[in-house]
Amino acid sequence: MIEKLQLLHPEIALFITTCVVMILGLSKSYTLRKSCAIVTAIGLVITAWLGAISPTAGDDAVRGALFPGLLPYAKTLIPIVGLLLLAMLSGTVDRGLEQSVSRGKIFDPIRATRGEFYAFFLFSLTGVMLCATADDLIWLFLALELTSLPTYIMVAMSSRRLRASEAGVKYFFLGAFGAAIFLYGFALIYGAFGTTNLPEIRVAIGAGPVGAVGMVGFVMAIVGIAFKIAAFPMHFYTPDVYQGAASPVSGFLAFAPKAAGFLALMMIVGTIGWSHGAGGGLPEEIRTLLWVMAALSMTVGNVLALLQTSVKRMLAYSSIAHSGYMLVGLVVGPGRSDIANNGVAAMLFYLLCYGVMNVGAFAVLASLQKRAGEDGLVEVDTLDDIRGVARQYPWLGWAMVLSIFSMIGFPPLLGFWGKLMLLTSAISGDEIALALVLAVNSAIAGWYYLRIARATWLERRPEHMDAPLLTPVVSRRVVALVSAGAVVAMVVVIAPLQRASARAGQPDARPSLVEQIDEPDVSPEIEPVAMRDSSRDEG
Amino acid sequence: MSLILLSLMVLPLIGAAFIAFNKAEWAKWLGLGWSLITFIWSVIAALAFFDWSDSGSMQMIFRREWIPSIGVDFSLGVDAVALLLILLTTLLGPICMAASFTAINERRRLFYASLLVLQAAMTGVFASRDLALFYFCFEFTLAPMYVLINLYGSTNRQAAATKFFLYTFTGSLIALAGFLYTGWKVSLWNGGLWSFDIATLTEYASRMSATEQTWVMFALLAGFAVKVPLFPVHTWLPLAHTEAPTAGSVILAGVLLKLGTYGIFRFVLPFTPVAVLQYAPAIAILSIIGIIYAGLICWVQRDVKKLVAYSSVSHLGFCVLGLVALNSAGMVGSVMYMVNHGLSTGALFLLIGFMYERYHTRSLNEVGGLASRMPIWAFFMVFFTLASVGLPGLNGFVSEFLCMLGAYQSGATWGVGGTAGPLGPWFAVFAATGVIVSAIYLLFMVGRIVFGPLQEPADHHAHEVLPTDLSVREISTLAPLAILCLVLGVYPAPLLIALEGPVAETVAMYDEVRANSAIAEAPPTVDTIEGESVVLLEREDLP
Amino acid sequence: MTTLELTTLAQSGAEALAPITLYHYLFVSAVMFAIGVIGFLSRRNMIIMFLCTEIMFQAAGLALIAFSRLHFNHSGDVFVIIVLTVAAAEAALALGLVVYLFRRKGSLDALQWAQLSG
Amino acid sequence: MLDLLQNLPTLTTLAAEGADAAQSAGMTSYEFPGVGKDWMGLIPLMPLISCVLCGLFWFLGVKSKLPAFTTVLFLGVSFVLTVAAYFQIHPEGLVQRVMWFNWLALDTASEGGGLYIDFAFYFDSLTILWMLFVSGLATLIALYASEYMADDKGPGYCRFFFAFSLFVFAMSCLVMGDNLVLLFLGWEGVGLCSYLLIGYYFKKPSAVEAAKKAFIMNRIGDLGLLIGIMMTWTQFGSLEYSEIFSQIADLNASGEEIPWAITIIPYLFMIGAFGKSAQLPLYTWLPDAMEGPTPVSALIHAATMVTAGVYLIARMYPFFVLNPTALAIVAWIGGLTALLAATIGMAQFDIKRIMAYSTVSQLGYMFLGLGVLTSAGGAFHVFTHAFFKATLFLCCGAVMHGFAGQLDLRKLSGVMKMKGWGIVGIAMLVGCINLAGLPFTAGFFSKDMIIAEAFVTPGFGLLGWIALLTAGLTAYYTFRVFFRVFIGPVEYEPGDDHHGAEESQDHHEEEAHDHGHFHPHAPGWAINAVLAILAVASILVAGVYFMGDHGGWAGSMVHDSTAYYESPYAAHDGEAHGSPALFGLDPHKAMYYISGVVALVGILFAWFLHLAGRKTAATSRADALKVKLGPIARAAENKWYVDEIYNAIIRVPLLVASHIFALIDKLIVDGLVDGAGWLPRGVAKGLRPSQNGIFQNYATGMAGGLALLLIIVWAMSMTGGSG
Repeated sequence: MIEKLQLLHPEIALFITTCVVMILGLSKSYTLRKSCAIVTAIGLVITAWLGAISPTAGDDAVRGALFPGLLPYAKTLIPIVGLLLLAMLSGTVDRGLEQSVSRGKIFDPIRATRGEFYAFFLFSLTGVMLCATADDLIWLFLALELTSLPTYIMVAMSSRRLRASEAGVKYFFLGAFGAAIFLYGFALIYGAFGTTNLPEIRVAIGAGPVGAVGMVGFVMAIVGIAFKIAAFPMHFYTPDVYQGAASPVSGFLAFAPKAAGFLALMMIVGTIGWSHGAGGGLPEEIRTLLWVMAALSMTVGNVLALLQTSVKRMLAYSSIAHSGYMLVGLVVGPGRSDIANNGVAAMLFYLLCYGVMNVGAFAVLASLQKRAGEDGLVEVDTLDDIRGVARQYPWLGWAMVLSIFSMIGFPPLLGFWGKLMLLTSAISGDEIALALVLAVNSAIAGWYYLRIARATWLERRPEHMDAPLLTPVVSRRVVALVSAGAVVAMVVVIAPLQRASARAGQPDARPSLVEQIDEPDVSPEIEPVAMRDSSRDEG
Repeated sequence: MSLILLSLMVLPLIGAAFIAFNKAEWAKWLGLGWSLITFIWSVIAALAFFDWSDSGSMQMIFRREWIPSIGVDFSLGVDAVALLLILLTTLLGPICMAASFTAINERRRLFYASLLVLQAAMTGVFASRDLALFYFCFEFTLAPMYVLINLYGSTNRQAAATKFFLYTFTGSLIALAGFLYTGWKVSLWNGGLWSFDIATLTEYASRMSATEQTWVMFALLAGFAVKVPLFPVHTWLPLAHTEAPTAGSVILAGVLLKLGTYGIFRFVLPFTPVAVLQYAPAIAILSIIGIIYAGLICWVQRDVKKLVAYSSVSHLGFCVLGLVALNSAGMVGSVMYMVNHGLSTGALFLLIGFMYERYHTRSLNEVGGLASRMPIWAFFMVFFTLASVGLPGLNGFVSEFLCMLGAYQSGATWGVGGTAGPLGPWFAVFAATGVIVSAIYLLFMVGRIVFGPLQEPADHHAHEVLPTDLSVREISTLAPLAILCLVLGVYPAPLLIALEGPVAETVAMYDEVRANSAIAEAPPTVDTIEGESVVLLEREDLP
Repeated sequence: MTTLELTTLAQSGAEALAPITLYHYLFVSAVMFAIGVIGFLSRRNMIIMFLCTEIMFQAAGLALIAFSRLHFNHSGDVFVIIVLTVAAAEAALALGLVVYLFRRKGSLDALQWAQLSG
Repeated sequence: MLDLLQNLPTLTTLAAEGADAAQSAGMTSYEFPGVGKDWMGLIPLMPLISCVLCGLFWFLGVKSKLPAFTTVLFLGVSFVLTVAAYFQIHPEGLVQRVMWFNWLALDTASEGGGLYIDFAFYFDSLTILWMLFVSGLATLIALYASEYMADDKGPGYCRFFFAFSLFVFAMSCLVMGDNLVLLFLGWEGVGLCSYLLIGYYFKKPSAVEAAKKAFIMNRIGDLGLLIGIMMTWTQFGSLEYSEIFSQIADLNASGEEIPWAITIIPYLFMIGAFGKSAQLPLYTWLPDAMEGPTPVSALIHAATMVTAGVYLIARMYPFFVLNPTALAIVAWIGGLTALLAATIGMAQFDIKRIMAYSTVSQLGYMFLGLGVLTSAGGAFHVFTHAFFKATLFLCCGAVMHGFAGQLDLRKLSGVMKMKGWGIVGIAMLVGCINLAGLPFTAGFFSKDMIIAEAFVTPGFGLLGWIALLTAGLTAYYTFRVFFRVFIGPVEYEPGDDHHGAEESQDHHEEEAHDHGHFHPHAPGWAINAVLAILAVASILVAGVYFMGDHGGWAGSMVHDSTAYYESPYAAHDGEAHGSPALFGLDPHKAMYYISGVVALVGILFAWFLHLAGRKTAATSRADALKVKLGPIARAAENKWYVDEIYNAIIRVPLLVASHIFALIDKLIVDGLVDGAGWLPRGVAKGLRPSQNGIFQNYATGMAGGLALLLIIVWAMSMTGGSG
């Protein structure tokens, strides 16, 4: 068992960092306080390194895991995108406090939130990473909650404006509601199969039918987790929360919980397995469920984004749509080993793409602020606010344009290749209709993305508007440029990235029933099997 | 490994970067210079490094692995068709640059850089031997064009740009789905290996069953027919043309529309022969409707740019008609048509742009009889109109005649001169009425705008300086086009022979398909079954 | 379609007792879940709403315990403990949030928070 | 005579009869052309060089008469070469081919053949016949134009001669082209030049309109020709005359049934010919074409281009004789056009228009001739007509030139009596007697051949009478012009513009100032010389009727070419092949007398109505007659309202259709696209309330969504899912 601990090295590293940061944030020394971000970054780098060397397919430690190759990919990807997010998030909180401290006010640890903010951030990332390691429903539940709980607070504390509070309220309550749903689903799954261990459940299911309780459980679990990825029908909160939270936090929300949700879904759906029916694939019900969720998420997200004037709301809706795209990969499943046919790999790869381009777009927004009456300086939000940014701040403008065009799926940018993989996998998985829905949705999305790109790049600032100002946090600008650069540059090294995602998306393909006998300590397993048999007889 | 094609793609990009980081005042000179260099280099390449006697095979090959996991290569190469269209692209480059010297006064760097980037992308489209690369370039052309229309167009430019972008983008996404489906099927027959190599795809794609081919064909047409544009998916074009700046219109008419016909030639025809054979008459009917319908619409347009835009719809109907005739005459004519339309319609847009620069109107109700004011302009206008009308001796005729002859012969097997094919005399007869229609609207246009009593916009006399005739710069943009129109009209024989090579392969392929379908009417060939069984085995064999 | 065989507690040892079957537990659990959902949807006080989510959590907990008993393993029990812990954390969070919100708006009416929309 | 009338043709019987006759007598052997002398290739090159030079002068801004003399020189050389070619070809009846270069090449090896279209020239006696008068007249008319257009010296002058030379080049290609595509090149080329030259005074809206009309109506015909060419290619796998003719000869020799496709081809060519040669129903462009400068009218719209249709049919005669129905249609269209145009011509007042209608009418004769199997007669009439009609036009032009654009015969009188107008008057008279067909003129003989042939060919008797009637009408309207304008009391009123051109502002004022004391300026040496030469030539042409033994020299020229067809009913002098005699005489002899009389009667009428007792220019006895005729006269004056009818039944519906299409395009085709574009937005508007900001509603949505998905899954498992 002890060798399984190495699976958690990255998380442990992150946890240590978290503790350090939490304490540092309370320090009286400004320098130490300020070092929170640096320490976090160092922690993330170490985590990424640890993640990169974590066990992969073939190692004993991951024997029997659903996706034995997933760890290195997920645990490198998450800290790295985390680094970008960190750079974007820095300077979000405590700015007023620090100003007053520098004016001579005595530092009061009670009022300082910096350390907590970074700690929450790291906790959340830890949760995301744990999702990748989880091979048990309990673990999965914990990991998901660990991802979510800190984000509730981050949203509420991200800004002093009322809208941040509102976002926090909505996020928290609806999040709890969603958590209850998937928790109930988990309970039913456990009830149906008598174990919380995912590989065991998978063995129990084999290629046979799931059973009614299990089916309801899976549906509730999937739908509940859909809250994390902001997919239909749990998408409602997304625009309000993204708009209300400060832009960096919105950017964070668009990645971390989504990554956690997708990893969790990967586990859940992977447990069911893509080997049902004549031609392989998910059981028809689950396939339909995911199909509907994917199609509706894309459509609802893209369609509602059309009407928006707030860039953040547009990006929020687009986040719903992107979840829909990624769900396509789950519907298809790993297919054959080939990268081009592997939907899960496509999903994981797209997650990376989305993380990068999404950070780019939000970082640009986070880098700009405007003067607004009583509120003083507030972040930019509407299209009008960012009109003509490219003329004033060419680099930021280009960063926005590149990120947005990448989100459109415009070749040769990163998003195109992500979408290409999703499409190839969907088509080779015989999900032609879904591929077409995806294609048409990409076109619809083009409409509002173009509005953003056009506003930043080609249009002039309206006469009556003041020019937007830069926020004093340099790192946000840097991260905008880095993301935009990555959107271009990663295309060059796309082959290894895709290979990595393919390895990660490759499920453990042991013939389940044979291995089942080898599996130790599964004595109570006979019963659920029998139970399922009898229920089948009854039905 | 030949770096020539790569250099033709990269040169404009370097130029664009150069422009972006230099003074705005220099932008136009840099743009012109750079595109001239590219043009000259492309001519040298075409003359010195292309073996015209072997025009049917891919030459100047360049290949690098890009994304080996899904079989995407950075693979370039041209045959005569592609090379010809690349030459057209590089030719129109400097012409567009020079034509914009006085028209563009704002954000010049972006303008000229966009033109160069666009040129690189278009070159890439024609030079790609890899489907993914092709698609990437194909899509990428949208961005610079979007910028050109959106920033430098006239009043309604934003709507036009958005419509242009989204319409063609939607179409090409569906085409992408079709491509990927083909790719997937081919991967099944290719030992499970994905490949986007066009040659490989061409080799295997026609093994798809008839139903599959039909769907794939429609998907591909969704992308290419919009681009052509074929009736009834043409409505973005008049809007985009009307709003685009002159250079944009020239490129749009000159090259971008050809991406559609080139796509049909390169992909639809070889990938889905069975479906094409079945649906060619339907496509031809759409082309013919387009020819006549758009032609008649031209007649009642009062915006001269819109008129020419609709005429493009009408003209490209011939081009598609020639393609689906599926014989040498039709296809060679069609390829010639691509080039010729680019020359003559491009020139017409230039001329209209020059007029617009002087009068700030394009309405036939407001200007007229400009021959009295600008005789040189009038000369060119009449000249290119005649080229457009298809006057023998000028370029338009050769291609139009061959397209119609191709359609006529196609299937007219009762005579010595007939060939096998899906069309027949009636198609040519109806298409030929387009010849009358084109005479009606183009002469109507010339009669209004060039001839007749001089009429200038009412407010124009307020200006002290009356509009002058074309400057040397403007003439030098038109003269090369005029000369080419004449040369291609009088002595197209070498080109026709060169185009025969690439076309012959497709023709031969169709002969084979016809022969096969004559033998057995069972579309799922043995290969299909074998291929799929192989896959199933592999699925089970997974570790 | 019935799905679970009636595996009663009586069968598992206590024959004399009234037959409280798994279904009873599950039924209670489901009813609790439903009450939680309905309460969440219908009540406007945010504290009550939070309690409703807690009821939903506990409904799941009840189901887990019942199943745990059914399957003769402790995974469900462990799960319940974990759930309780998380619920406690969530409650703490909720409390803090509710106080914070009350300070900002002076009300706990859920309808007060509807500025962001569209 | 009655038996002729009773012989009313029904096309079917004729076709049936003709078919046997035709096939038995059709061309059964054909010799491939030999290689011609290189210098013969210079014939078309000369006008091309001249064209390029004029274009160069244009760009250089030459403001002298240089372009005119360049043109005259080169065209003259071309003419001389043509004469030389005549002596090369004609005496031995050779057929030769001269190659320039390969124009279109398509090696369709996989399809069993190649499309090779050469820029090559085909010389046989028919080509030479045409080229002789084309290049000859072109040279003369260019000389004439050098003076006529002198007021436009500068860009306009260069442009004129540019188009003029280009025309001659195109006409050479049309006539001498070795294949149908080259013919088509020439065909469209002459159409273009016609367009450019009609629209020469481009500031005049009517000129622009006329030019456009000419081009478009021609295009309608061209469509037929084009389809005919494609049909020919499909049928024969070649477009070269030699190949086609040899295949037809083989076909005839083999005696096999003629493929249906071959019998279609004549109809298609016919449409082209009708368009180019202004026959019913496509004739209305030609009178309007008189908006162009007069030399243009003379050369293009009287002597040469409009005979291209005749040439086409003559060239393709082997096709036509295979399809008697087609020939009958040609004959009837020709005859009816002749009559219709003559009736309109009688009622016009613009002398140039009268000449234009007479051209249409005479062209009708030529078609009639071809239709009644006398290609020789048709060709001969083309030849004679070219000379006398050019003369007539040039005289009209001289008048127009001298009287500031005045063409109304009511405003001019006694021109011949004015100083310096003698040669014009005499030339006019020569032209008129030719046109009227007074005995022993060229026009008399050529027209005679046709009418006689119409009478003797079974089924065409009625056409013969129509032709005869038309001959009378022709004599009347011809001499109406002569009597009103050239003789009678001296009176004139200048026209209100100069050559019909709108000159620059100051020029206008000058002219207006001049109006008070206008002096007509008599033609100068060039015009006079040209008119004199032409008048003499017109008379001398009559002589060629007596040369050779196949219906005159022209007949012998035709005889040596593929256009020749031995009509089974042909009425050669003295030896009627069993055809009905006219009044007991050989038909030709009879016709000499009849048509001579008819012509004289016509002239007499003209004299009575328009000269005798006329005191002023404006009035004559005809006025009274006109009143009596009432609506008929008015309708004739208004060209039988044909233009209006065409406008109403073709142009207007097409225009309406275009507007409707434009509307459909905007509303429906584009509307659907926009609708598709707005659909997502509509959906969004419907969905938007779900995002109303109240998070309990969101929770409801989530719960509802969950329920929905559960229901879906449940429904699926009920309907046979795996769970």
